[in-house]
Amino acid sequence: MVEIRFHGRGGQGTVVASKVLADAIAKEGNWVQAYPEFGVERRGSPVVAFIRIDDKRIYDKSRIYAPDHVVVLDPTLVEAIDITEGLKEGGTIIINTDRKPDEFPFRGRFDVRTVHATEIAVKHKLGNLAAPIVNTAITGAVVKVLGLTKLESLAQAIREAIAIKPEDNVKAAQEAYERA
Amino acid sequence: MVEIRFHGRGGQGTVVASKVLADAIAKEGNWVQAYPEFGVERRGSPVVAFIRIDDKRIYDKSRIYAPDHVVVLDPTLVEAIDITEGLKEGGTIIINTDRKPDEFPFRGRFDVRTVHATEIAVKHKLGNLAAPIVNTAITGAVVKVLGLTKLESLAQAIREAIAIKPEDNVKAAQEAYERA
Amino acid sequence: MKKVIMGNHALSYGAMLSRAQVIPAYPITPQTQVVELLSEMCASKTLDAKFIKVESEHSAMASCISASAAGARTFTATSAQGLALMHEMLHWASGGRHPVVLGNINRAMAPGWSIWTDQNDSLSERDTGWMQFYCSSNQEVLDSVIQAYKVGEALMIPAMVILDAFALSHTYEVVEIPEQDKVDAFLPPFKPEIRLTPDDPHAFGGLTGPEHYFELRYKLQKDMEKAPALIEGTGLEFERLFGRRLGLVDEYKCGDADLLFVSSGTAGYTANVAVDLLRDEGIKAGNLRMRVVRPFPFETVRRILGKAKKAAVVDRNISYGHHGIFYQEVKSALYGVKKAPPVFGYITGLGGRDITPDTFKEIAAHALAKDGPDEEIVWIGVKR
Amino acid sequence: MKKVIMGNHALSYGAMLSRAQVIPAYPITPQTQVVELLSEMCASKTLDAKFIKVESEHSAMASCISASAAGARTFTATSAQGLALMHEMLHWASGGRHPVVLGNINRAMAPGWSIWTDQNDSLSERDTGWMQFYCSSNQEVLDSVIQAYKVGEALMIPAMVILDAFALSHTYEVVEIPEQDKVDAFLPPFKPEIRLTPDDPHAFGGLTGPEHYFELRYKLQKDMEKAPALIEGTGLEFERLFGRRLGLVDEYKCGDADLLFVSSGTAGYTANVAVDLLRDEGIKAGNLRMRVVRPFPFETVRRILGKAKKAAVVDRNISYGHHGIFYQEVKSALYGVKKAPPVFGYITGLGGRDITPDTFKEIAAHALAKDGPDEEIVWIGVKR
Amino acid sequence: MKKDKKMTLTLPAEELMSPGHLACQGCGATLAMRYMLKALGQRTVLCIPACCWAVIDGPYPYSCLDAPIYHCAFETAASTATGVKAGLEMTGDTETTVVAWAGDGGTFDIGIQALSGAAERNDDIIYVCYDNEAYMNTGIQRSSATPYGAWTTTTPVKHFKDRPKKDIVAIMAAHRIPYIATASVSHPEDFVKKMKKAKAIKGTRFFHVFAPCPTGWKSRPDDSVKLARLAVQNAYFPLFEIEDGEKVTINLKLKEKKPVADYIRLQGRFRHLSEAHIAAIQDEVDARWARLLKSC
Amino acid sequence: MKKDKKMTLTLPAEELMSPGHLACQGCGATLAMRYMLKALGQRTVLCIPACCWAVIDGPYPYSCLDAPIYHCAFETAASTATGVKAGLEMTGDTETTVVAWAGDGGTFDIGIQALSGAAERNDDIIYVCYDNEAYMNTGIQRSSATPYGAWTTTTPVKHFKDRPKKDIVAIMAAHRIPYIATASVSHPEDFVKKMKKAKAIKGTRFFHVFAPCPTGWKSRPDDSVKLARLAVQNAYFPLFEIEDGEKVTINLKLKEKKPVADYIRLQGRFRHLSEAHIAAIQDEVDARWARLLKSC
Amino acid sequence: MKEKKAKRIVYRSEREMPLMVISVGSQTHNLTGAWRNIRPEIDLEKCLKCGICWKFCPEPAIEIVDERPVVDYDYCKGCGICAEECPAKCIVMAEERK
Amino acid sequence: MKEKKAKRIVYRSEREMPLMVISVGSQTHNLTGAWRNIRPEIDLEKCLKCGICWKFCPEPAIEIVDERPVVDYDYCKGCGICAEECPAKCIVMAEERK
Ligand SMILES: Cc1ncc(C[n+]2csc(CCOP(=O)(O)OP(=O)(O)O)c2C)c(N)n1
Ligand SMILES: Cc1ncc(C[n+]2csc(CCOP(=O)(O)OP(=O)(O)O)c2C)c(N)n1
Ligand code: SF4
Ligand code: SF4
Ligand code: SF4
Ligand code: SF4
Ligand code: SF4
Ligand code: SF4
Ligand SMILES: [Mg+2]
Ligand SMILES: [Mg+2]
Repeated sequence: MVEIRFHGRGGQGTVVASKVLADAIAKEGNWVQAYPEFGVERRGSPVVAFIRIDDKRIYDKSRIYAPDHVVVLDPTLVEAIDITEGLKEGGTIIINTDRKPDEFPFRGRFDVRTVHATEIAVKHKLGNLAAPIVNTAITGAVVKVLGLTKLESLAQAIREAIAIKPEDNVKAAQEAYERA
Repeated sequence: MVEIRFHGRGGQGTVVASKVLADAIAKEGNWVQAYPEFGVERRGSPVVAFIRIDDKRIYDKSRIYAPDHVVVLDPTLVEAIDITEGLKEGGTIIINTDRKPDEFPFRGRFDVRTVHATEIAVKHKLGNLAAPIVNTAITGAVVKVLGLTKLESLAQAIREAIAIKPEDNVKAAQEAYERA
Repeated sequence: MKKVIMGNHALSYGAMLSRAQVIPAYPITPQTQVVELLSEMCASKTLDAKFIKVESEHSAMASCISASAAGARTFTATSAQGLALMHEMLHWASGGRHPVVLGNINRAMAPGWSIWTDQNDSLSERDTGWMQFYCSSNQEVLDSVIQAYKVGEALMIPAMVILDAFALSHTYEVVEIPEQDKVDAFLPPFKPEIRLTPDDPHAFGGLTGPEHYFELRYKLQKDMEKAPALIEGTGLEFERLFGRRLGLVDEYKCGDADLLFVSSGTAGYTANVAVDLLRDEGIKAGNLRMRVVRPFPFETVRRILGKAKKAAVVDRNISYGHHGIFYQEVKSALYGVKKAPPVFGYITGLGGRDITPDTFKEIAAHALAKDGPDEEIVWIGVKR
Repeated sequence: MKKVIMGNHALSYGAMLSRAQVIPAYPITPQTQVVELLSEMCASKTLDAKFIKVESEHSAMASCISASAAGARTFTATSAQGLALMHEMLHWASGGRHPVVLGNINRAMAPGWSIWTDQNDSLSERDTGWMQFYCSSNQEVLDSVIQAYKVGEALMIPAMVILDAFALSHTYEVVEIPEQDKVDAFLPPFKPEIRLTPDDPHAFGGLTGPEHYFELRYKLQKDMEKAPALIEGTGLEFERLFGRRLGLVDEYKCGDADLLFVSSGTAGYTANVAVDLLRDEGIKAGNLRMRVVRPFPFETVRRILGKAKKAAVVDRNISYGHHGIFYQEVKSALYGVKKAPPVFGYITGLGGRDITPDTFKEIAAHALAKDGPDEEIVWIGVKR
Repeated sequence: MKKDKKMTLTLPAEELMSPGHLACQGCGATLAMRYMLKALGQRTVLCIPACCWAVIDGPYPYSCLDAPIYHCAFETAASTATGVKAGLEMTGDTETTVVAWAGDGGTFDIGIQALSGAAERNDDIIYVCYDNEAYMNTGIQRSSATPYGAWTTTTPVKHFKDRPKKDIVAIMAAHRIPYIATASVSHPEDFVKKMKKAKAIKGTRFFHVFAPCPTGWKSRPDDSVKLARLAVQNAYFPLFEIEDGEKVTINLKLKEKKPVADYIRLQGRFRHLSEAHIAAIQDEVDARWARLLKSC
Repeated sequence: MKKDKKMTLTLPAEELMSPGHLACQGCGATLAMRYMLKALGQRTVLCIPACCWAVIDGPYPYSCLDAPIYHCAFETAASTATGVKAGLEMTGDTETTVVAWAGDGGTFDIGIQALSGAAERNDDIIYVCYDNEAYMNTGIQRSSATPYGAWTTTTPVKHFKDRPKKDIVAIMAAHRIPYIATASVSHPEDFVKKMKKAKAIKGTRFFHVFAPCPTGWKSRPDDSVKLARLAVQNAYFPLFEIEDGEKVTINLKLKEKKPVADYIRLQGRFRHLSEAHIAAIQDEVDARWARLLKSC
Repeated sequence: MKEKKAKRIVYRSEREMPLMVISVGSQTHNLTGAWRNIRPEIDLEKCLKCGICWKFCPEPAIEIVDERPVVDYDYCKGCGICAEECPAKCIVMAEERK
Repeated sequence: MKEKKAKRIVYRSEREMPLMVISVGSQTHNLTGAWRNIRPEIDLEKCLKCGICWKFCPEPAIEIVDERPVVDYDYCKGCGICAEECPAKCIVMAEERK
C-alpha cells in the first residue's frame, strides 16, 4: 500500500491532481482511492488531498495520517505550514519550485525532489504567471519520481478529466515527467 | 357507570351541552368524562357527543358504543338518522320536541321523554326560532330525568361556561327542568 | 381548584402556570384549542407572554429555539404533520441545548389524511434528542408540562408532553388546577447560564469540526442519562407540594402479575380496566404504563419486567420494516437480563381505531395461549 | 466500463442508468456533486429527465412524490439538514406508496454546523417507512440505486441509498459502470398500476377514518416484510447479469468468528481491515456489515449472530436517551433467541471523528476482556 | 310558468362536482370549485393541500369530483403541482391542465415558499387560492389573509386582527408571472371566462378567489353569494387581471363604490368593531382602490 | 507623505469584525458585514443561517465578530430573529437590535416563507440579505437571485440560467413593511447611513446588499469593489430606499448609465454569453431602471 | 360523471382495498339532505327560468329537468342561497317537520 | 473587541468545553497571511491618507497606525483590493517569495 498527500491552495486544482493520478493508476489495474481533505476549501487557503494505492481491494476507509510521500503544488506553502507532518521517515517530497532540493531544511530526513511545474504550466499557457494551473504538470513529475503508473496512462487520464486544453495539459505533464 | 350520548347538529353546541353537564356532575364529586365524536364537524351536519359518569376514577378511555341514555337536541334528527343505535334496552331517550313521547316509533323498547327546549330557548331569547340555542335548556331536562346532579350545580356550571347571557341560559335550564 | 377541562386546555394551563414567556404556535387539528386558549390568555393578559402567530410549525420551533437561547421560557404545541415539519428544528433544539417544552397531540401521519390518534408522529421523533412524556389523563398533562420545564431546564434538554388525539385532547375530565404561587415555588424562573446577549457575546452553533462535535454530543447523552433519576426526584418533590406523584412509569398491579401489559397513552389507562376484568376471571394481569420513553427508563423496565412471567407490549405505532417501537425497545432493554420473560408484541389502534378493554383481553388470551412469541408482530383488530 | 469516480457521482450514474425521469433536487454539502452532474446530464441530454431546481428539500420531496404518483421514475439526493427538512414528506412518500429513490449522504446534524459524517440524519428517519441501504463503496452505491428502483417499484415503497460524507461521497474509487442496455434489461420502465391521470380519475390520499387507515398501514408493513426476500432475489439476478452480488448483509469471515463486529457504512469496510489484523494476532474476529436496515433483516441477523460467541455492535449514531441504534435493534432482534451471544454496544465516530482499524482493535480488546456488557454504552474515542 | 321558455344557463352545463360532499351549508369555496371545473373540464389534475377542500371532497374511498386529485401536504400545493406536471410530461401527457387548489392559509402562509419557487421557475401550472380569510378547516384561526378587524379564535375580540391583509396579488405580480386574476363566487361568468383564458396560457398562472365562509365569518349561509357580490361592488375585493406582472385590467369597473359598512355589518366576525374601526377599513379600501386604478 | 495630514475615515472607526476569518480572498460579503456592524454597533444580535457567513465567522469555539450570533438553520433567518427579539423583550432587553443576516439563497428561496411571515407580522427586526447571486457556500449553485445568463454548477454553460433574477425588493415592497433599502459594498458610506436610519425605525426592515463573490463569479479578487461599483453605476443594482412599501427614493441618481457589458465582461460566469445575450441583459436593466424611475 | 346516488362501500378485509389511499367511489352515497332543517320550495309558476338558483347552489342540488329547476332533497342542505338569489323570489325556505 | 492575535484553544476533555456549542475565542488565532501569494506593499511617500485602502479591506488587515495605513501581514490574504482601489496607486502587489 502506498499513501500520498498533496498540498496546494484552494482554487489550484489540488483535488483534481490527486484524482487524475488515481485515474492513471487505476488504468494499470491497481486499486486506488483518492480523496480531498474533509473540510471547507476557500480560495487561497491551504488545502490537502490524498491518494491510497494497493494491488488488492482497499477496505480501509479511514484517513491517511502517515503518508509515504508528499507532493507540494505551491512553493509558498513550504514556509506557511508544516508539509512534513506525519510523513514517514525517508519519504519522498516533490515540490513545485525553481529552487534546488538542498535548499530545503528537511532535506536530510526526506528525499526531496523539485520540479518547476509553474514554469512548465506557463510555457504551455495553462493559466498565467499570477495564477498558473500547475496541477496536471505536477502529476507528470509524480509519475516519474514514484513510478506508480505509465506516462501514457497519465496522459489518457488527463485527456478524460480535463475539458479545457487537454492536450496542452498532457504536454505539460510530459515535460514535467522529463524534467523531474 | 352511566353513559349518555347526545345528538345534535354542527353549530348547535352539542359538545357544550355535554361539557356543561359533565361540569355540573363533577361538582358533586363524581368522576366524569365528556367528549365529542372524533370527527369533522360541519355546520348543519349531524354530530354526536358523549359523557361517562362514575363514582370512582374512570380509567376507560375507549369510546362509548352502548350508552344507557340518549339525548336529542334537534328533533329533525330523529328521522334523519338512527338515534337508538347501540342504546341499551330500556334506556332513556330525551328529545327536544313539541311532540308527545308516544308519537315515536321506538317508544316501546325505550323510555322516551320529551321537552320542548326550543320553545323554552326562544322564550328566553337564546337565539331565534330559525336558529334557537337549545343546548343549555336541554341540560335542565336531562338533570331532571336522569337525576345525575343537582339543579343548582347545573346552574353554576352554566354560569361558568357560558359567556353570553349566562343568566338567561340558567333560567332556560331551570324551566326545562321543571317542565321535563 | 377543580375544573372540568379538555386535554388541550390542560396543556394551555400547564404553560400558563409555568409562566411561559414566548409562545410561537401554529394551528392544527386536534391541537387548536391549546393555542386558542393561550392566545386568549395573552390577549387578556392572564398570561404575560408573547404569542407569535407564525406561518408554519417550522418557524414556530425556530422561534422557540432562539427565544430560548435569548433566555426566555418557551412553549408551543402541535400534532402529526406539524411535528414532522419541525423535525429539523427538533434536532436543533436538543443539539443547541434549548429546553423548549412542546405539547404534541398524537395523530396518525398522512396520507391518507387522518386526524385520529396513533403514536407514529411523536415516536418517529424518538431519535431527535428530546425527552418524551406520554400522558393518560388531563391531570397528568397539566402536571407534566410543569415538570417538563423543571427537568428540562435543569438539564438544558427540550421535552415533549404527549397526549392522544380526541381520546385525551378533546376529552373533558376533572383536573385540579394548582395555585400559581405553589407552581412558582416549584418552578423558579428560567435563568440559563449562557444566553444570547450583547452583554456577553458568543456565537452559538458555529461550524463544529470532527475534533469537537463528538464531545458535545457525548455531553447531551450524559445529561440525558441523568434524567431518569431527576424525573423521579422531581416527581417526589411535586408530590410533596401538590399531592400527586408521577414517575418514569406507572405500575398497576404489577407486583404479582403473571401477564404484564406494557402500554402507554390513553390505552395505558384502558389497560387497567382490562387488568381488573382479567383478575375477575382469575388471571393475574398487571399493567406497566410507560410514561417516559426518552430517556428510556432501562433500570425501571428491567426491574419490573424482569420479574414478570410474560409480557405483552401493546404498540399504537409501528416502525415499518421493524416492529412496534415499544416492543423493539423493551426487548432491547431486556436483552441479556437473566430470567427475562417471553415478550409478545402487539400492534393495534393505528389511525384512531379504538382500543377497548376487550382489545387487551384479546391480547391476553393470545399471550396466555403460547409459550413465547411465534410471529414478529401480532396484529389486533385489523380487518384481514 | 471502469471509471474512477467519486461516491456522489456513483449516485448520479445510478440515477442516469436507471433512467430517472424527474429529478427535483436542492444542493447541500456534501451532496452537491450529485445534482451538479445530474443537471449537467440533463442539460446535455445524456439523460432525458426533467431537472427541477426547487427552492428547498421539502419541495424536492413533494415534487418527487407527485411526479411518482403521475407515473414517472423520480430521484433526488440530499443530506442531513435537507433530509430532516423532508421528514414530513418522507412519511408521505411511504404512506402514499410512491417508490421514490433518494440518495442520502450521511452527515451529522446541526447544531453546531457539521458537514462531516455520522448516521444520525438517516437513522432518525428509520420510522418513516423507507427502505434504507447503507453503502461501503462507490460500486455499491451505483448498484444499490438500480436495485433500489427494482425492489421499490415492485413493492411500491420508497428507498434511500446512503453513503458517508467525504469518506465515500468525495472519495474517488474504481467503479464498473454497467452498460445501459443491460441495466434496461434488469430494470424495466416504471409502470404503476394506479397513477394520477384524467384517464382514470381517482383522489389520492383523502381523509381516511379509523375504519380504513389501519388496514392501509398494515399493507405497507406486509409489503415491507416481503422486501428481505426480494432484496436477496434481486441481488442474485443482478449478479447473474453484472457479476456482483449484494444482499441484506455482507459477511466477512463470520463463519468461525469468536468476536463478530456489527458495522455499517464505510466503517463497515474498515472493520474488515481490523478483522485481518486481529486474525494475524490469533483472534478469530469477523465482521457482519449491515447493508439493509429497513426492512430489518431479522432472520439473517439471528442466523449469523446466533452462532457467534460475542458481538460488538459499532454505532456511528445514537438515539439520545437510549443506545446506539444498531445496538438497540440487534439486541431487539436477538431477544429470545436461544444461545444468543453477549452483545456489546459501542458508539464512535460522531460528527466525522475518524474510525480507523485501530478503533476496531480497541473495541475488540474491550469486548474480549469482559464476559458481557457492563455499561449501557461504551464510548470509543471521545475525549473525556 | 312559461312552459316553452328555455332555461338560461350562463355557465357550462357539465358538472364535475357531485353532491354528497362535506362542505357546510352555504360554502363559498364549494361554489368556487364548481365554477373552476366547469371552465377547465375533466382533463385537469388537482393538487389539494390541507384545507376545507381536503375534507369537502369526501373521505377515503370516495371523492365528489370527477377529476383526479392529489391530496397533498399543507405546504406543498405548488411543489406538488410542479411534480405532477413534470411527471405527466415525462410520461407523454402534455395536455392535461395541472391545478394547485389551496386555501388562503396554504397560500399566503405555509405554502408561500413553494408557490414563490414555482412562480420563479415559471412552472406550467394554474395556482388557485380560494380565500375565506382564515384557517377554517381547523376551526377559524387567523391567517395572513384575515382582514384587519376580524375576530378569529386566535385574534380574540379583545385583541382582534391588527395587521392588514397580506397583498398576495401584489406579491405574485412582483414575481412577474404571465397571468394573475382575481375572481369571486358572485361573478361566476367572469370567473369561468378568465379561467378559460388562463388555461390557454403557458407558465405559472395565479387566481385569487373570494370565497365567503358562513361558518368562519359568522354570517348567514344564505348570504354567501350576497357577501361576495358586495365585496366586489365596494372594491373590498375588486375583479382584475395582471398580465406579465405589469398589464393591469379591471374586469368590473365601479362607477360608485358601495360603502364597506354594508358588507361588514352582515358578519359576526366584525360585530365588535366601532364606527371608527369601520371608517378606517373604508379608508384602507379606498386607498387600495386608488392604487389599483393608478396601476392600470 | 504628508506626515501631519490626518487620515480621513469616512466610516465609523469601531471594528467589530476581526481578521483571521474564513472568507475567500476579496470577499464582498465580508465587507458587507464589516460595514453593517460599524453602523449598528455592538448591541446587536445576529441570526445567521447556513451561507458563506456561517463559515466565514470561524469554527467552534471561535468567532470573528464581537457581537453575539445565533447560527441558525438555513430556512430560519427571519423566524430565528423574531424569536430572539421576543426572547430579549420578555427578559427585559428592549434596546438590542436584532438582525437576520442571510445570503440570497437563504432569502430568495428557502427562507422566503419565514421572511414573508415576519414581514406580515411586522416583527421588529432588520433583515439583511447579502446577495452574491448564487449558493456559494455549497460551491456555486443557482439560486433565484442568480441573474439571467450566468453560469453556475446547476446552470451549466450548455443550459445557463434562463430565468430572470427574482425581484426580492418588489416582493418585500408588496409586504408594505416600513423600510426597505438596497446597498452595495462599493458605497459603504451610503450603506452605513441607511443602516443607521433603519436602526431607528420599528418593525420589519429589509436590506438587499450587493456583495460580489470572486470565487463564484469567476472574477479577480481585486475586482470585487470595482464590480460592485459598476453594478451601481450601470443600474444593474441601483441604490434606493422604499418606505412603507410606497415612498421610493433613489439614493444615487444616475445621469448616464454605464454599459452593462463592462460589468459582464469582468466575470468568468458570463464568459459564454454572446453580444446578443448581453444586449438582452442591457434591455432588461434599462426596463428595470425605467420602472424604478416611474415608481418614485 | 360517477354513478348517481352511489352505494356506500364496505370493505370487510384489507385485501379488498386498493394498495394506495385512493378514491374508488362517489360521495353521492352521502345523503346530505339529513343536514337540512329548512327546505327550499320552488314556486314554478313564478319561475323565470333564469338558472340563477342552479348556478349558485353549492352542492349542487338543483338540477335542470325538462327545462325547469328541481331540488334534489336527498342532497339539499338547506343553505337558502337559491331563495336569496332568485330574482323572482319564487323560492321559499320552509321548516322541516319537527 | 476580543483579544488581538488570540491563541488557539485546545480542549483535552469534554469537561473543558462549554455545555453549548458557543464561541469562547477569537478567530485571530488563525493567521490567514498563509493564504497569500502576493503581498501589498504601500509606498507611504505617495499616500494621500484617504483611508480608502482601510475602508475596503475585507479582512480587515489594514490598520491605521500613527495616522498611516499599515498592512498586518499576519492576516492579509493578498486579495489586491487595496491596491486596486487606492486612488494614489501607491500600493503594489508583490510576489511572495517562492
Ligand atoms: C404542516 C401542517 N400544519 C398544520 C396543518 C393543519 N391545517 C390543516 S388545514 C389548516 C387550515 C387551512 O387554512 P386555509 O388554507 O385557509 O384553508 P381553509 O381551511 O380555510 O379552507 C391547517 C392549519 C396541517 N395539515 N399541516
Ligand atoms: C435545509 C438545508 N438545505 C441545504 C443546506 C445547504 N446549504 C448551506 S449554505 C447553502 C447555500 C447558501 O446560499 P446563500 O444563501 O446564497 O449564501 P452564500 O453561501 O451564497 O453566502 C446551502 C444550499 C442547508 N444547510 N440546509
Ligand atoms: S368552514 Fe367555511 S370554507 Fe370550510 S366548508 Fe365550511 S363554509 Fe366552506
Ligand atoms: S464563496 Fe464568495 S461569498 Fe463565499 S466566502 Fe468566498 S468570496 Fe465570499
Ligand atoms: S337551499 Fe342551498 S343547498 Fe338547497 S337547493 Fe338551495 S342553494 Fe342548493
Ligand atoms: S332563480 Fe328563481 S326564477 Fe331563476 S330559475 Fe331558479 S327558481 Fe326560477
Ligand atoms: S491585499 Fe486585500 S487583504 Fe491584503 S491588505 Fe489589501 S485589501 Fe486587505
Ligand atoms: S488608499 Fe492609497 S492613498 Fe489612500 S490611504 Fe490607502 S495607501 Fe494611502
Ligand atoms: Mg382559509
Ligand atoms: Mg449566495
